[in-house]
This record gives sequence, C-alpha cells and structure tokens, in this order.
Amino acid sequence: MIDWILFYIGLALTLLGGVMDLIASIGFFRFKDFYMRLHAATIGAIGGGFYPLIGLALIALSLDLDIYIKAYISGVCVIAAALIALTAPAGSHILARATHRSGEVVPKVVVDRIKEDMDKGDGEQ
Amino acid sequence: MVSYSVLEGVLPLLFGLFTLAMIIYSLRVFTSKSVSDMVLAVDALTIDLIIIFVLIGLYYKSPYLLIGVIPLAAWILILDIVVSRYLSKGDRK
Amino acid sequence: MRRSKSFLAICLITAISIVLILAFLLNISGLTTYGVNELTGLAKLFVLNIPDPTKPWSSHAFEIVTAILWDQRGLDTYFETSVLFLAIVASVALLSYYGRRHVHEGTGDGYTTMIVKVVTKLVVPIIAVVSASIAIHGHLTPGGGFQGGSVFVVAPVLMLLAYGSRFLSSRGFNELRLLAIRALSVTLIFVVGLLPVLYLLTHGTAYLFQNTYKPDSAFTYPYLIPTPIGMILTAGSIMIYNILEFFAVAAGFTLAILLLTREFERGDKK
Amino acid sequence: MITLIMGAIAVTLALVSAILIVNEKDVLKAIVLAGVESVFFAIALAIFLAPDLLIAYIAIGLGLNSLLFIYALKRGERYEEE
Repeated sequence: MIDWILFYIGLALTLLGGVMDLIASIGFFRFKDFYMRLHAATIGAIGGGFYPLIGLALIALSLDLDIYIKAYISGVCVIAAALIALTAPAGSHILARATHRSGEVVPKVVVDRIKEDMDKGDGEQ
Repeated sequence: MVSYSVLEGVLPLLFGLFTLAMIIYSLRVFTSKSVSDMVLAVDALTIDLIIIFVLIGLYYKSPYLLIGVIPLAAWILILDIVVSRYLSKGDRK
Repeated sequence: MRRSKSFLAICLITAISIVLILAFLLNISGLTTYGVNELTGLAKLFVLNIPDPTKPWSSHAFEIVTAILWDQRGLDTYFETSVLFLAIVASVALLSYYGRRHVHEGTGDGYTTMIVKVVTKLVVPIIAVVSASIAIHGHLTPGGGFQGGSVFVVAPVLMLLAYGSRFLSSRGFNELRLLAIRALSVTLIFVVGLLPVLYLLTHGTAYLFQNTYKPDSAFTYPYLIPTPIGMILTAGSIMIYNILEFFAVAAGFTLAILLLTREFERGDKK
Repeated sequence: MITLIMGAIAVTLALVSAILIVNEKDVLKAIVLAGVESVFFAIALAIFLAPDLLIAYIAIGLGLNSLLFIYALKRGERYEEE
C-alpha cells in the first residue's frame, strides 16, 4: 500500500517536472531579454530539476529491486537534488550580476537604479 | 512492492519529455547571441541531463552509472563563476 | 573571409544526413548486432577470471576495469602516473612564485558575493566525501583513484574562485606541501609495487606489481581483512593503489590550479 | 531501442556543436560550446555502459578543460579577427 502511494507521488512529481522543463525550454525562446530569461532558468532549475529528482528517488524506493540498488539510486538522487537547489540559484545570481556590471547585455529598461548607484560609486561592495 | 514492469511502461514517456526539452535547450544554446544567454541555457541543459542520466540508470537497473551525476551538478556552478569572473574583469566597452 | 549563414546550414544538413544514412546502413546490414553478446580472446580471459575468487588468475575485485589497470597492467599505469607527475613539475617550474618576496594573491573581493561564498562552504564537504567514496570503493564500483581525484578537484577550484587564492594558501595548502604530498604518493605507489621483488630476493618467484597469489608464486597481499564488524574485501593492493593515486591526483591538480589561478588573478583591480 | 534513439540524438547534437565551434568567432562562446559537446558525449558513454570513462570525461572534459581555456583566454584576444 505505502509503496504504491510512494510510486504515484513520485510519478506525479516526475511528470510535473517534465512538463515544467518543457515550459521552461519554450520560455527560453519566447522571452526577449537575458534578464527575462532568468525567470525561465529558475523554472528549469527548480521545477525541472529538483522536483523530478525527488520524484525519482521516491520511485526508486518503491520498486521491487535489490535493496542495495534502491538505496544507491535514491541516495544519489537526493544528494543531486540538494546540490541543484544550492548551486543553480547561486550560479544564475552571480552570472546576472557580472553580466550587468560588465555591460555584456545592456538591459532595455526605463530606469536603472543599479547603474546610477554604480556611477556614483555606491554600488561597489 | 511495485513491480518494475509498471515503471517500464512509463519510462518511454519520461524519456520523451526530457529528451524533447534537451533538444529545445540545445537549440537555444546553439543560437544564442551573447555569452550570458549561452551559459544560462547550458545550466538548464545540464540540469535536464542529470535527470536523463538517472532515467538511464533506472532503465538499465544499474546504479553505477549515476555516480557521474554529482560532479556534473557541481561543475555548472564552476562554469557560472568562471565565466562571470572573466566577464567582470574583461575589457569594458 | 567570413563564411555565410547558408554555408553553415549546408554543412549542418550534410553532416546530419551522413549520420542518418550511416546509421540506416549499419542497421540494414546487421553490423550493429554482429557478435555483441560473444566474448572473444583476451576479453574472455579477463571477464571470466578476474571477479571469480576460485580461478588461479583472480584479482578478488568486482570492478574489472580497475583490476586490469592496477593488477594486470600495473607497471603501465604507474608510468602514466609518472607522466602526470612530470607535467605537474613542469608547470611548477614555469609558474611557481615560491620564495619570491611579492606574491600577488587575490582575495576575490568585488567579484564574488556573500551568496556564492556560503553556497561554496556548503558544497565543498559534499564533493570531498563523494570523491573519497569513489576512490575507496574503486575495486567494487566504477571509479578509482584517477576518477576520484579528478572529482575532488571541484572543491579547491570552488574555493579558489569564491575566496581567492590567498585564502587557500593561508590555510596550509601552499606549493611545497602539495608537491610533497604528490611526490610521496607516487613514491609509495612504486614502493608497494616493488615489495614483491624484495620477496623474490629471499624466497621464491614473484612479479613486479603483483597483487594476489599466482600459480607459480606464493607471494600475496591480504585481500580479506578481518575486523570486529566483519570481513572487509580490500582486493589486495588495488585499494592501496587507489587511495595513493587519489592523493596524488588531487594534490597535483590542486597545485596546478592554484598556480594558474594566481596567474589569472594578476592584474585584477583592487 | 529507446536508449539507442537517445544516443543517436545526443551524438548528432554533439556533431552540430562541433561544427559550430569551428565557425565561431567569439572564443569564449567556443569554449562553452566545447563543454556542451563533451556533455553530449557523456550521454553516449552512459548509454553504452562505460561508467569509468564517464566520470573522468565529465570532470576533465566539461570542467577542467573549460576552466583552463578560460584562464588562458585572459591573456589573449576574445574576438577573432576576420
């Protein structure tokens, strides 16, 4: 009983993650600007990476395989999910910061307060 | 215990979803205008590939393929930091 | 001459169609299924003998690739390790600033933020534990010394990028110590491989880089070690080689990356 | 069968990225593309059951390779001339 519940929760999480991954990949094309694509990258990292890994860990726990294989697969899935939840937001944060400061992509905005502060000298740490 | 054959019926659907997402991400990587766009798309592509690795491991019922997943998840952070450090000290226009 | 977009498109279409045609032809002619499931020659010898403890040529290891690398091809792998050692020595000779008065070491201020530093602190222990497990389980699961060492390099690279090179060398990871770890590991690998030869001088026959007993040689490293928890399978010298190789590769790559990062940081604005 | 199709897709995408690397004028983009290519080859290695090579390939091909190239690029020119 409990293993069927685990299996269906895991399957639902994985399917949800797959759909979110597709949505994020379409969003990479639909959004026009680098700073807008950061939103799609968030969906792709957390929705398309974290959820399916937790779901696959639950699925692996519920299968009738050897206990060694089940524990290995779900352990690796949970560690990878934790790593993704830590690294993906930090990575896109530092990338967006460096991109804005170096002028690699100039944002198309009306008011840019960060740039005004940087020109005054307050933006530096 | 859930029989493995139940999962075997669902695996092609999961493979299809994530492979389609992989193809669209890689088209974004190939056609992007700036480096920042490309690195952002590589991040999302790599996270997609991690799940494909886990699915391949489940397909072969072999956990040994999965050990490569953890360095893959850590290297995307390094690629981000290296590219951003290069950009932030690169020649400004 | 700037190549046009249409040239690129023609290149892509040609390449993809060549791949598809080749795959189709291979599938039609049945080349893809020819002899896939049959072992031939040397492969049969390795696959049937290495994991089976009852066979005379067994290595008592379940992971055949690592067993071949360190048991059957031990001397070969030792010289590969020495080549990497020479490369590290050459990079130290080119880039080292040890003993100079003004060594520029960056701190990473202005490029990294608090978020990246905290995430780095959390990620580094996970990577260290995973790489050590890859190296220590090298005779049971895929992996081994080189793979574990090259995964471990993620940790010092993250530290160097997030905190700057001054942080790592102020915590004791300076050039001399890393080079000493590297040289000591490579020397110990050779000493462990040379022990059977010392046995040969006094007793019967033995081979260079020999692991467990062979039909005409009584020398053997212990492959099952009794502990209070139970018997531990160490596969003879394969586990020792893996751990030493892990230290060698990790210290060598860390040294090279440390020196290159210093070179990379030169000319940063303060 | 399904893994063979996936392997074919991955290797074809690796071929496409290899062709794009040759034509790229921005060297930083070419370095990132080289990392992507090695990731696609890593999928092929996983499908043909070579986990030993897979670990070393991910760590060296995607990580150390692009890191060293970007370090080297700091002393050089980012944009190739026509």
